[in-house]
Amino acid sequence: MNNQMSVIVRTITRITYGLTIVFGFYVIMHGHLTPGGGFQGGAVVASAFALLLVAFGTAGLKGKLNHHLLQTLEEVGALAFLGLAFAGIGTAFFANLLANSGAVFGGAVPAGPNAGVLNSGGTLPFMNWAVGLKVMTGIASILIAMLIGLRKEAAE
Amino acid sequence: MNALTTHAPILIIATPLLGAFAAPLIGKLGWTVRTAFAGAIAALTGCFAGLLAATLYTGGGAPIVYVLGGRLPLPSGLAAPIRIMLEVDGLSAFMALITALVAVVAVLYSVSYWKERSGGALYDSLLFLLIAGVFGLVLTGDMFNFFVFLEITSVAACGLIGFRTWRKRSSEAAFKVMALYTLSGLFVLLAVGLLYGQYGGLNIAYLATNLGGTMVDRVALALLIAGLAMKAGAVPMHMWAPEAYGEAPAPVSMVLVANSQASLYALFRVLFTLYGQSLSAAAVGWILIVLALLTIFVGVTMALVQKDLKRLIAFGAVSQIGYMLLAVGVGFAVLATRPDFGLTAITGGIFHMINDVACIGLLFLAAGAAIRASGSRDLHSMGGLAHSLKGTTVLFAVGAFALAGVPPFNGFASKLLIYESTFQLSPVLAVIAVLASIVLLAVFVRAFQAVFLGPRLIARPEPVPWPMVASMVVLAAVVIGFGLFPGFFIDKIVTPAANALWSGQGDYIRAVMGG
Amino acid sequence: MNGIDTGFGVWNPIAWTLLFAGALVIAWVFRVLGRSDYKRGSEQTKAFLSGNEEPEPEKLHVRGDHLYWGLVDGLAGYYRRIRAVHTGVLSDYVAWFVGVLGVVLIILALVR
Amino acid sequence: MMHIGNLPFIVAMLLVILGLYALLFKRNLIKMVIGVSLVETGVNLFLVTLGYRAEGIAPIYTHAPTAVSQVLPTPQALTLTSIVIGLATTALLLSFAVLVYRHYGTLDVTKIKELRG
Repeated sequence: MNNQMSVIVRTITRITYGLTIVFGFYVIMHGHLTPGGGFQGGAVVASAFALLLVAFGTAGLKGKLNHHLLQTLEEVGALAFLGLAFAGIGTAFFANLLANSGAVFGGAVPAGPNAGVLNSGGTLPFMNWAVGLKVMTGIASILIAMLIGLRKEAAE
Repeated sequence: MNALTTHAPILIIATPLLGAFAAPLIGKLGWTVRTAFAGAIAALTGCFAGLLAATLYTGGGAPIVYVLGGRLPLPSGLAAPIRIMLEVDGLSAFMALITALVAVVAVLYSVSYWKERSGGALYDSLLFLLIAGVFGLVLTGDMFNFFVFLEITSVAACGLIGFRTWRKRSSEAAFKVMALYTLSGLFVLLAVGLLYGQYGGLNIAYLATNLGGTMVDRVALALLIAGLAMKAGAVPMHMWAPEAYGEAPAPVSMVLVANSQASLYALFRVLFTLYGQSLSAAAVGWILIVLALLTIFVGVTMALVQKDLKRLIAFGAVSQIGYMLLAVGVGFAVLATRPDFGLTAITGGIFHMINDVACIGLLFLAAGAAIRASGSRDLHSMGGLAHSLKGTTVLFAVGAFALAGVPPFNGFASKLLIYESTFQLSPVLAVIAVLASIVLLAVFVRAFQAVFLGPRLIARPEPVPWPMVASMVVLAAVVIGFGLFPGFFIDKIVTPAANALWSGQGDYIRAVMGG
Repeated sequence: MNGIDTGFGVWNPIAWTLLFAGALVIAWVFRVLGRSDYKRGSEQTKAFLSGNEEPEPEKLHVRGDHLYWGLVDGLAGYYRRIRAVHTGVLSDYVAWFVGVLGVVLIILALVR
Repeated sequence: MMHIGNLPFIVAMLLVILGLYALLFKRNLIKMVIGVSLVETGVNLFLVTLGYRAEGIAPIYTHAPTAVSQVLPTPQALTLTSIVIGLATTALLLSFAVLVYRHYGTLDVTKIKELRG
């Protein structure tokens, strides 16, 4: 059974899915400055996977994403988030370890309206990345699992 | 106060969460490593819970507040506490002890419960997620996180109920339970939203200082009562409970009972700490009492006619929830006048929580062992298992007698407190409670006779592996220990918990709000 | 310390357990003093069923669903109704839930 | 005269009631899942409406106009969390619906009642 969609859908997908992924990464990256964050960005990235799945069917993802890789990455994201929360336990669980420390994201946050200082936020950007990783892989594996399940139904 | 003690409240939640996230990765290293890891996580969680309880009980029962990502006191200039907080008082610590007991026993039992050794990592993951959720439910100090943990337990619990996807009935039970859990969770969230809209805060202590018994508060209370009583399994909203307990794997059934009790805990917390006397307590108390009587009565009578062993025990579990609801309902009904028997009733109800989880847990585990050994769960086709499973037989009998309130087991001790105190409010309540206990004894005599006595109907039952026996022995030790020394345990752990409900509202609020 | 004093009654499990144990010991003594001409596995242990042959033990076993049939039969009306309530249909469960919510809501709104 | 600002609350309650209607009277499991989702959407709308303050702006400092008061972001945070949880529950419900269909061969809720009595 050919479960790919029409050439129009496939072409549009080829053009847009990369953009969608980049936009998702942007949303994750700027999570501590603008609306969005790990979950939203991760969901956007996962929607690119959904687009691929819809346009090309499960065959379109063969070799690109496999279930074990997704699951492992999801666990890594979750553990990273928990690890960052544990890292602050010198003060309290979830304490922001890096805030105002001057390291990569440790820049001081200016008070009041500003143009957006990316290297601020302390551990928050890292947490956003951890959550983003977990969400994008988690939703992708849900989509793949369900689509495979439904295809199996249809084939029977 | 050392660092471990300070951080104990969050470590109790974070450790099983770590277990849940790491289990699938660790699982790739093989069965031995996976099992050792699960055991270590469970043992560590148990230690933290014990540490927390010890700190609290030796510290005079003053609530412990843990602020995530910061410290008390509140930043100046804020009217409401906005940080996420855990607040542990006598009752929370007591519930944490129950959950820790259940967690350790469930993990130990699960080691050899599964006959096939693959796929167990996901099971471990969900089990730890459920345990973390239950711990969160009983330790959290703010309403929204309460909802979050409620949903975590829902998702994990339903994942476990439907874990055996190849079984027809598991999927059915999981779908129904999930739909109902989600709905109850959403009603709780609606109530939380109402309270937030009214008072601009989510912290329980902060809300408790502000609640005034307006119509919005009443609507929120109704939503909370219905949602939480549903999740606790009160009749007539109990229909999911026999399905959930009955279709889940045996150790999960036990954790689900603890989960229901956590919902019950939340209901008590909402009533006594959040609302207290800001509304007519007698009416709410009587709502609980009516629900409780229905639960006790319908639970035992339905258990009498079940043909499926686990479903029978599940209806027994439903009826026991009624006893706790009855006792604490009586306590709440007389909160304004504060006669002596109110505190006695609450003490009995809370003492019955740990007794119930030990007895019901023991019964579920023994039934799980019997079902695993015989390959059947139909009372009609089982029989004569006592010939080959001697240990399990004795343990099942202990659990059954204890649950039915036969002296000298622990169920009798707590039920005596409930009978005597509810009798003071209305003799009818005590009479129904006693009668239901007698019927419950009959129910378990029937189950015992059908499964264990008689000639060998099951040709060659499988032997029960030692970790399963050991976990049941732990519960049996609790059952007998609490039965023989009830005074000691009531004094040490139950009284602080009961006092936290009966007269602890002020302390609970002061711990966060100061003053 | 050991027992419970509810204020209305007292329960001391250790004392009662000792009492039970004592009763069991006395019962055991009586059993030991029993008849010495009793032989296991002989005619004496056979059940006497009005002179009929004793059936196979598998047929004698009272199975789970046969126990208490009299009680259940006596309460047939109650059980017919209460089992009909447990329909197993999710919509009904939701209906009960929403119904209880409505009742609680009305009570709380009316009672001051 | 009702204030226009109350409209979102009414819509939220309507959504909840519609969801309950679907749960009570629809027989298809997928439609019941949609019902649960509707209830959830209603509650989320209610929460996010709570966060609205007249003349307030979103609590974001990046390129924010000066001298305007910002709203407290708690309701938004609640809504987001609730949406995340809703995603998990909906996915789980749909997975179980797939499993139920595989075992029972039907999605009619009145036919899926092996566990009763």
